Amino acid sequence: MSFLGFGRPQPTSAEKIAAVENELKVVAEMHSRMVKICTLKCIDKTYREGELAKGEAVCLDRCAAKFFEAHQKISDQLQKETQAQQAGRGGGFGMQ
Amino acid sequence: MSFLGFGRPQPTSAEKIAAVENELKVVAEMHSRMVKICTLKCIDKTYREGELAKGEAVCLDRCAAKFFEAHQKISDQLQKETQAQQAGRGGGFGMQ
Amino acid sequence: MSFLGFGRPQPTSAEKIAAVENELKVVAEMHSRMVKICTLKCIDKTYREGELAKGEAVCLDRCAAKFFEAHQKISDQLQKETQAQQAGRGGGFGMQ
Amino acid sequence: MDGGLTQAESRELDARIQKRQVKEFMNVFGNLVDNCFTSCVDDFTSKALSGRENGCLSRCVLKSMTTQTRLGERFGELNAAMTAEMQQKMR
Amino acid sequence: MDGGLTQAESRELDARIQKRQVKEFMNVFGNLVDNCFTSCVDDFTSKALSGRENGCLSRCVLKSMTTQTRLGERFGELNAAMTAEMQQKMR
Amino acid sequence: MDGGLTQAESRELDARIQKRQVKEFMNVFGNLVDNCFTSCVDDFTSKALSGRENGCLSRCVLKSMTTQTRLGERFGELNAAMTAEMQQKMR
Repeated sequence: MSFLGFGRPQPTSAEKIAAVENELKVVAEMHSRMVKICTLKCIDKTYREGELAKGEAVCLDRCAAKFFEAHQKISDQLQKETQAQQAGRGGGFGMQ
Repeated sequence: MSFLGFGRPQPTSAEKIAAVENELKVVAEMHSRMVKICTLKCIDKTYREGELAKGEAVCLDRCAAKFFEAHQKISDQLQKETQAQQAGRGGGFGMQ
Repeated sequence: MSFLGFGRPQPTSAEKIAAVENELKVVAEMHSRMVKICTLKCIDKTYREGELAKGEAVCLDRCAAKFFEAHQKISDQLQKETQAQQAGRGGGFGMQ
Repeated sequence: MDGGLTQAESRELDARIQKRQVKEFMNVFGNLVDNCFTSCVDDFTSKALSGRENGCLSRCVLKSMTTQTRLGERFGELNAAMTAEMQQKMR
Repeated sequence: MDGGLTQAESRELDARIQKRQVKEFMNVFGNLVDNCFTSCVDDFTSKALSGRENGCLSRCVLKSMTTQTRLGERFGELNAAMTAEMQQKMR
Repeated sequence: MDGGLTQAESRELDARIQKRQVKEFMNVFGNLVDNCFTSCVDDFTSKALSGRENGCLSRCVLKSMTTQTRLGERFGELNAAMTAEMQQKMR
């Protein structure tokens, strides 16, 4: 009946359900952050028009691409730095 | 044992409890967003006074009323647009 | 040792687990708010340097100390005001 | 509202409602600390709150409580009106 | 993906997914209201929305929906590409 | 702290704590991405990150990690001091 039981050969169904659920949540949060940030970067706040201007649409596309690229790079860098830190002084990243 | 089982004649108690809980959550979130936004719009950030100025109090009342009106209008519009979209190209609103 | 079970002699294990979990959550949220607010107050947003400047580091330390002091004072004041209000007109603080 | 919940179920519902209220209160408190700290504390040349900062925080707490209460009253009224209107439409 | 879930389990999973979608939609809606209200409503000399504010809100909703749809499409494409790349690496 | 939890219960508690830590880490990571992207990326004339943007993001990640660690240490100290003080008062 355990939950995130690492190192065990067979994940239970509850674990499989939790894993899928968690995956969905991670993706949904990333999506939500991207929408917030790219809206802020690209959309004119006066709302004089109800349609996306051409420039805004292009900006959104590029913002989305850059957001994914940045997300990936930051994720890679964090992993490397954390490994380096752990190899070094045994410290960690986050709340202590 | 299903959860939000639409189209079933008798909701279970778990479903009734979940429905009440969800309703409470929706209302609480709307309240919390309103407090945040109307504080931002109406309250002087220097805090030279501990009491609400007359102007601030009136602003809060009007902000609350406008927030409800906007909330309702936006909700109605979203419903209409979503229906129009679904009737049209079968698309949806939100994350795809 | 009981949690939400007021007036009951023996908390169940589920209650004990919930209490520890809740405590962890409160602390984690306070930590997260502090990081957000002190980063905003102390860190130069141009990121021309990857290392914390001496001034930034000192600012973070002081910001953390002030945040805890403010947190404690506000908590004390809220408790006093709420008690005074309840003794007075029976009103409360929060969502009605 | 509870159409036929057993005693155990309605106790469960009460527990959930109480849990939500605790959560709500923690949110309100957290937002208040954030807002007052952001508005009042800006001097990081010392690690203790100054008299000016303390005064500002105390006034901010007072004003935030009044704001919260006032908006809570308005919210209650407006929500009741909206609910009544929706029930009207549904008939 | 579901390698050997029983029928009851996969129903449970569906229920959770549906619950998450409801939550997601509520978030999107809440953010939309926040953003449009903040951008469009700034006049508190009356308690009813003005014609200008109504127009602004309506255009804001339209634009936000298009934005949401467009970013949703981009997100889907980019996420698929990223997933494919990661699966490539894992082999 | 655990005064009389059975083995199964303390395993359950561990699982919840681990779940919370995963959640915490995801929050920290998400906030870091938000903050660094907002601060460093402002040019939408191309769809790939520029050299300047990449450099800024990389420095931002480094600085955010040091900030996180430093504030984590301060938080631990201050929290311990506060807890000790509260236990003092309770006697």
